[in-house]
Amino acid sequence: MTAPILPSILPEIILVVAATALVAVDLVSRRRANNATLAGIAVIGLLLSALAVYFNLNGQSPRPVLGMLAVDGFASFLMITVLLGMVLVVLYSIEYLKPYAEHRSEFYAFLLAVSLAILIAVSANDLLMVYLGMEFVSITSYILVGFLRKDKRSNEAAIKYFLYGAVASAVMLYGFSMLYGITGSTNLSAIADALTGQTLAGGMRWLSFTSVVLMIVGFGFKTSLVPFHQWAPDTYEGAPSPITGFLSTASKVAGFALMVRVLLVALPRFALDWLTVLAGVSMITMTLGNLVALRQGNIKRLLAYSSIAQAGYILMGLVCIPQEQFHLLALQAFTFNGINGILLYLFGYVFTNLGLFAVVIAIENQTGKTEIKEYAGLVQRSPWLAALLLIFLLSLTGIPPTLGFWGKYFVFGAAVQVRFFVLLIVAVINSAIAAGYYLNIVRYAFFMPAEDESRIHISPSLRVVLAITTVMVLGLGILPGFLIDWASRSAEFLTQF
Amino acid sequence: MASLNEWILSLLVFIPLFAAIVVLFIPRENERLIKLSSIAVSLVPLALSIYLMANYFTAHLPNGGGMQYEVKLAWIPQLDSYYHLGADGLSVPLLFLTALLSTLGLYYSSFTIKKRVKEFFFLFLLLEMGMMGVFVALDYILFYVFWEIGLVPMYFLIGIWGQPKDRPRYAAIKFFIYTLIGSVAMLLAILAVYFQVGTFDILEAARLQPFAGQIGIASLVFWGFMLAFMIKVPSFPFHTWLPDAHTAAPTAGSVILAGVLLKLGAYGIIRIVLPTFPEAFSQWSMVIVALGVIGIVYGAFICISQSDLKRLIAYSSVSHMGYVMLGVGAAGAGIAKIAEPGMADSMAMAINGAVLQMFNHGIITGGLFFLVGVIYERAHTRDLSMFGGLSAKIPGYYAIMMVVAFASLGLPGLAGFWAEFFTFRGAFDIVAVWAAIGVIGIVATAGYILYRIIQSVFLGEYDPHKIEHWTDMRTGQEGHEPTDLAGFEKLTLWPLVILIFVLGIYPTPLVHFFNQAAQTIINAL
Amino acid sequence: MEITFFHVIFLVVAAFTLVCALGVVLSRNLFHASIWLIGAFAGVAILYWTMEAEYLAIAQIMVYIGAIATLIVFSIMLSRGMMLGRAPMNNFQSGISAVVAVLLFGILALVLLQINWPVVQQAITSDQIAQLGEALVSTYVVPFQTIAVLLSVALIGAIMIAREH
Amino acid sequence: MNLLDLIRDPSQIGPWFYQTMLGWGLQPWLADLIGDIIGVLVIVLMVINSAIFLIWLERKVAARLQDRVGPNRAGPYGLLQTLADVVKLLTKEDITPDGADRVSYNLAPALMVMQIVMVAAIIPVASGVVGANLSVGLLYFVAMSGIASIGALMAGWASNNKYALLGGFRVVAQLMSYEIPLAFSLLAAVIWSGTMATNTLAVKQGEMLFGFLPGWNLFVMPFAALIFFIATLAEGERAPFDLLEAESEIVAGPNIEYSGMKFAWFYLQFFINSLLLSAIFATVFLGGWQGPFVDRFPILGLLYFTAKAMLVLFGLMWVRATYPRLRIDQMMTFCWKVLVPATLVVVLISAIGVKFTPDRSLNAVIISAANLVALFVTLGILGRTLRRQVETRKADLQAKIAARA
Amino acid sequence: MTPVIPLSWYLLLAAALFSIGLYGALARRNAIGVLMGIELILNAVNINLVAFNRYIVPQQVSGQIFAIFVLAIAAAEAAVGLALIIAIYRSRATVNLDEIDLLKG
Repeated sequence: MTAPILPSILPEIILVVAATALVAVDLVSRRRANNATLAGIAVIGLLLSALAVYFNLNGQSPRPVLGMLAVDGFASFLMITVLLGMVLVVLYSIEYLKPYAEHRSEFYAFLLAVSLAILIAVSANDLLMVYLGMEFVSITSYILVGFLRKDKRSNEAAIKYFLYGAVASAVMLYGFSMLYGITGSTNLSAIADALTGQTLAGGMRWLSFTSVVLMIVGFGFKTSLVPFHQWAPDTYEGAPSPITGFLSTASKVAGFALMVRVLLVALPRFALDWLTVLAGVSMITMTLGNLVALRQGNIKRLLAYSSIAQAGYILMGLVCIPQEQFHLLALQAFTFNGINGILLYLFGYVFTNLGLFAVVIAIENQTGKTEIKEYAGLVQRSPWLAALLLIFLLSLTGIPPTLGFWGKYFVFGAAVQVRFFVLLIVAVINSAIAAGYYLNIVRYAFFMPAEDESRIHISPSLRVVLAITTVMVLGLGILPGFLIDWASRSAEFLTQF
Repeated sequence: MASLNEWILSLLVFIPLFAAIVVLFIPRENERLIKLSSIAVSLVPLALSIYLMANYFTAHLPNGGGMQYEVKLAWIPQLDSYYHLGADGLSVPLLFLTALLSTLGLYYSSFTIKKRVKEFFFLFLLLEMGMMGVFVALDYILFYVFWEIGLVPMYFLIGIWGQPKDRPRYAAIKFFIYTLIGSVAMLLAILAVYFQVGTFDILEAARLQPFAGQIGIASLVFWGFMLAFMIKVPSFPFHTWLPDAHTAAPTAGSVILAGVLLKLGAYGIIRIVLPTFPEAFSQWSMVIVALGVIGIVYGAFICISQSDLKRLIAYSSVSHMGYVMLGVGAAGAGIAKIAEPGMADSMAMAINGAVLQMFNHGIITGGLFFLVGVIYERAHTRDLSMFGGLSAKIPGYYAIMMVVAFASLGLPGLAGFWAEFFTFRGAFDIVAVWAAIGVIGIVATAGYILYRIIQSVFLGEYDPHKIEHWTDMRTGQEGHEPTDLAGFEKLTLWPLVILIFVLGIYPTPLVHFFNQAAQTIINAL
Repeated sequence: MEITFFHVIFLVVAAFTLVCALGVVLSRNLFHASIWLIGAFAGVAILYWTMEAEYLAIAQIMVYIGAIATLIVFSIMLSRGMMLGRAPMNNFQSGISAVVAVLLFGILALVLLQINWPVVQQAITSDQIAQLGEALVSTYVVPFQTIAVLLSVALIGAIMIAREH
Repeated sequence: MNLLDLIRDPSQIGPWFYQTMLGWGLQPWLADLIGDIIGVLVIVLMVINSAIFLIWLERKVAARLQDRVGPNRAGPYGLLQTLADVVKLLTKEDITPDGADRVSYNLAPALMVMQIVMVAAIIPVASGVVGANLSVGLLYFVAMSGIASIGALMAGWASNNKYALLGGFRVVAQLMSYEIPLAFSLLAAVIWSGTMATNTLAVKQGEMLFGFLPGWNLFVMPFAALIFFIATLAEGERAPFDLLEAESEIVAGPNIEYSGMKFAWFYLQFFINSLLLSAIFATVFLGGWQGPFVDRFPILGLLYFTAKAMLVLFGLMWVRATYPRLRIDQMMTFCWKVLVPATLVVVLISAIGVKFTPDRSLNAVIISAANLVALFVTLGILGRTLRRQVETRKADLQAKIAARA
Repeated sequence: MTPVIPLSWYLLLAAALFSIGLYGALARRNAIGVLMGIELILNAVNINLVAFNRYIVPQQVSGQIFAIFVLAIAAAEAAVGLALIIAIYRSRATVNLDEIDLLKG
């Protein structure tokens, strides 16, 4: 129990130090600090943190930190995913921030803060930390979304996000408080233990159901599940594009991590409740997200709906955990246990979407617009960009050999394994619908003539992002062995403390 | 040559990829180099596939055929998935077909494709890689990956180089989504098989007979695979993407689409579904037979009413692929009665017919689409009512068209005959009534070939006012009279014509290939 | 159950709190709503007191009334113009929301009343403030540090966003 | 228990009265209730009536400091002047301005007075003589001062007057800002004493350091005391921080529109606030009711306490009469850039100092020394910065003059 | 002192506060109005937490700690939220949510 605390939270400490350093550098330097310098500090901080995450578990067993945080494989996998993803977000921001002279250092510092928040969220092992992590992510996100305070759209995006988020988290919290009352504890494992020990009769049973539903509201908001998704399109459209990239990836990772851990570690007793609810939510989410995405004209909005739909697929992994593995809560590696599907899916989704947003930002930097119309003739304006766009879109569609395929493969696998046929049929139909609107972008980019034939300039930092994401999406798509290995072993470690 | 034999399949798959990458790095302005290099490199797989045919024929067929040239390397060991390639009598000829049609397509396109040349050749080579891969993959995951790789280039070939009036974007997306639904269903089926037998090895899975005795779940999985393959074939009622896609695609695209891509589906049925789910196949075989026969008859009758030459040929593909379905379905229907004397032979016959039909249809329809391209490049229209009396104007074209069209009709002595003969010969023994109905299709085929193609295009009076401008493909000039085949067109068509004759007169070697494979499959049932 | 003096106090405070809460959501004037809100906060603070959570009661006054309510009132004043319009305060879905809220309360009440809670009848003897303080720097040190960072972030962010140009 | 005993130790009055009531046959809860009500009444009356005296005192002191006579007509030394003022205010017309928000307009003064009375509840005037020796006493005090800003804000808003509104804004800005150094300097003392309860704080300061030095927090942490004193000036809305009612700028702050009795309430709040702040200062830093012989005669504590509080109050008045008003930006800058960092240092010193050695006396010396060092460092930095600012300003002006010439 | 008031009274009160707050959060047009509703919900949560702490696990302080954190987070959230509201008011002179409609859903 008395594991050394400081080494275990070293990744978090590094981020705090880096964020402080960012602000300090800006304060100390006589002129405003160089944009690239700031970004450099941020990137170094993130990478060091990722390194610390790696060494945290390297050769050591999973362990709790005072019962509050869980240093385990599940958390580490998502932490590294998020930290690498955030490196890309920082790289995006370099170019994007050029017109905004002030508050640059704060912007990077907030990116680090939100990474810190996600690290905490993905490893939260206590209802208090769950709430804290989620709110930390949310509050920092509100600020980042509203960062362009002179921009009406950014304001509006932030306020909508804020109001939805605040209501959802408050409702979720009410659920938490009920759970605390039922079990007398806030520690996830202690909750699970208390629940197994009790015979929940009558009202108690109903109250737990209510609290589970209320909690799903909160998680559903964070992961933009239908019907808690309304904020997503507006917020995605209005937010600064790097932040939209962040919201649709890292932020979502946090939401899913929280949901998986709380439901799986604390509430296996109520599995029947939440499995049923979430299965329905999953189907509605993917269908509605995809159908509405078909009608979008703005790429950021489209990606918002696409990310809603993707959340539906990811949820499949949680819904389709094989019963026999579930009851023992010993997820076996190298099987389709749903959780490794979620991990792989999230990993693939994060890097694919970040790559896609790099393309979106490159075009936005050039044209100032995010309408799909602007993509007409992209292949003439920048063949490489068009090709990458295609790769990322195919990855989102789930076409091999891309990274996106493996995630889908594993969640579908989990669903096949538990023979959840209704869900599978809905998922298959949705894959086709999704292909429809992803290909619509491809149609513009490749088939339509360009109105403006000027070549698209891609800044060096964006080139780096594109290179990294492409290597990940294609490289790990063709040779996913290492990743699958890692994810499966990580899923195995989602254990109780 | 031992080491070559070991790696030949990998080479077949990856040389096109290599060529594609080479093309990617040639500046787009240098069109000549792009064309030359891609054609030149694509000759290598062609040569290799010929060598493969010869080698297999001489070395392996006499020794019982079976899977040869196997390679099994760890790919994703965590998933029990291997880089497992292999070829048998079923796939070797199809590899040759792929290589041949790809090379011809590339060659033909190097003269006719004018815009976005680099992308075209890149995508075409990528497509070739995907098709080759499907024919040699012996691992489900690998199979699926190659299956999907073929999807994307075809989508672009249709969408970018299609004629605007044919709604290529619509056709492309329709093609993509149809195929995608099928392939996702297949993915789920693959996973289901994996959970049952714990391996992704296609042969191993077939040996272990997943879901034996569980007809309910087996049927589901069976239909998962069948959905994918039937969409690709395309079998009635999943055929609606095909006419659109064919009409819109550029000539070489249509050739590959009809010549090879459709065969992927049929190949999948024979390679995977039939051996792995004999029980379910037997259960549902009558549905497949029925769909095949409906496809034959329906396709043929639709053809008669078409006014667009290319669309007509597209529908003829639906009809012809119906024979394949009929043959396979008949074989499936025979499973239940396999113990009856002569039944195994009939089944083998039906499968032989189906596979022969695949191969021959590849050559014949490939030729037909080339021919449509030839006339379209000249007249810029495919409307049958605009033609007439061309036999006198362009006799060379007429002659070749006659050969290919009659082969399509199934005229004895030409390639198409044997396939139909074997199919019906096998099917009559097993599903006599349906086979009899299928014969109506043959009659209708004769109708549209003779009446719609030969008569309305070539016979009758030539009216110079119908089409004002004819392009001379030799010089690229506009003229008022149609001109006969240019050199490159001849070069493209003659190999096919020769093959049609050769296979029509002496199909025995090819039948050897297929028969061995069919026997192996049936013996394993 | 015998009704004692404490029950009466509780009922009075609870009624006060609920009336204030209703005032918050029903008042047609935003400024009045904020005053109602302060009342509700104060009522809740007294309720904490009745549960012997003195520290929390004070923290409630300090944070909710002293900080949050002040901030809210402050923002209402800064955006004074918005209150001059006579437009309705509620949106189109207020009817449905009311039904939802009433139903929700009904369900919760029904469920809660059925439950026989495993209540531990025990007087609080230890020094709760000391206990709280120790807990914050031992078991809860990680969340404590986290919220320190969170508050700084929120502070900087709020200033950055709300600053005049 | 005889009367003399009760006078000697006034903290026994409460329990004695309670026992007496029980003797009359009252229910315990009823006795509790009656005792509480009487206690509340006593505090309220004492507090409110003390204002009458305070106002006179303030005017008198200010006058003396400015070399004037001050009130001298009504009664001896003008002692009855305030009473006359009260009568005047009571009889004045109670005006509610047009367009005012009636609810808030009437609620605001009540809130102000309520806040002040509630703070009074935690002041221990003699050993054990305290309205409520809350375990969270000082926190309670800080929390209550938050309510004052709400009252002022309400008044400012409800008056429908732009000066009032501006005054309201200023109140919030100032009070909230200065609440931080106020609370943190108290925190330093709390850390040292290990309690937040006011009476217990006073008790703790009764210990003698090294056996002879009174352990008042003023000696242990002079810098914290200084910061608290400055913050008190701001919280009490006194010069040099009386921007809330700066006549020359916003006429009279949030209460500009008030007249009659409602105005009197604001007036009341202002003076009592100063008294209570002084009392808190006396309690936290000056040992409260501690003094010689309090253990034998607790009643002496009342005397000591009053004396100490009055001393502090006199200090407040002195500052008010002496220093000119700051500009609002200067005031805010001073708070955020000087006081807040300084209090953080002070809190840190206390937190570290407490842990040093097992000997409390030694720790006290260490903390004290550190406090003084921090004080001088702060003053040094402040002085240098100010000097530099003055010089730049001077140079600017000279340059301007030169340019004009 | 042992508690005399039944736990369910507190819980019912909290439930009522929660419902009222939810109604406010859903029904208000005005962003600040929504925020007030949210604060009511959070208060309901805190009542729950403190009550459970007092009645179910009186020897611990976990519920109170949780409530303190909720309090602190509520403050941070309100600060950021109001900053956003002020920013949007500056640019549009309204905080009515149905008038904030540049981004169409």
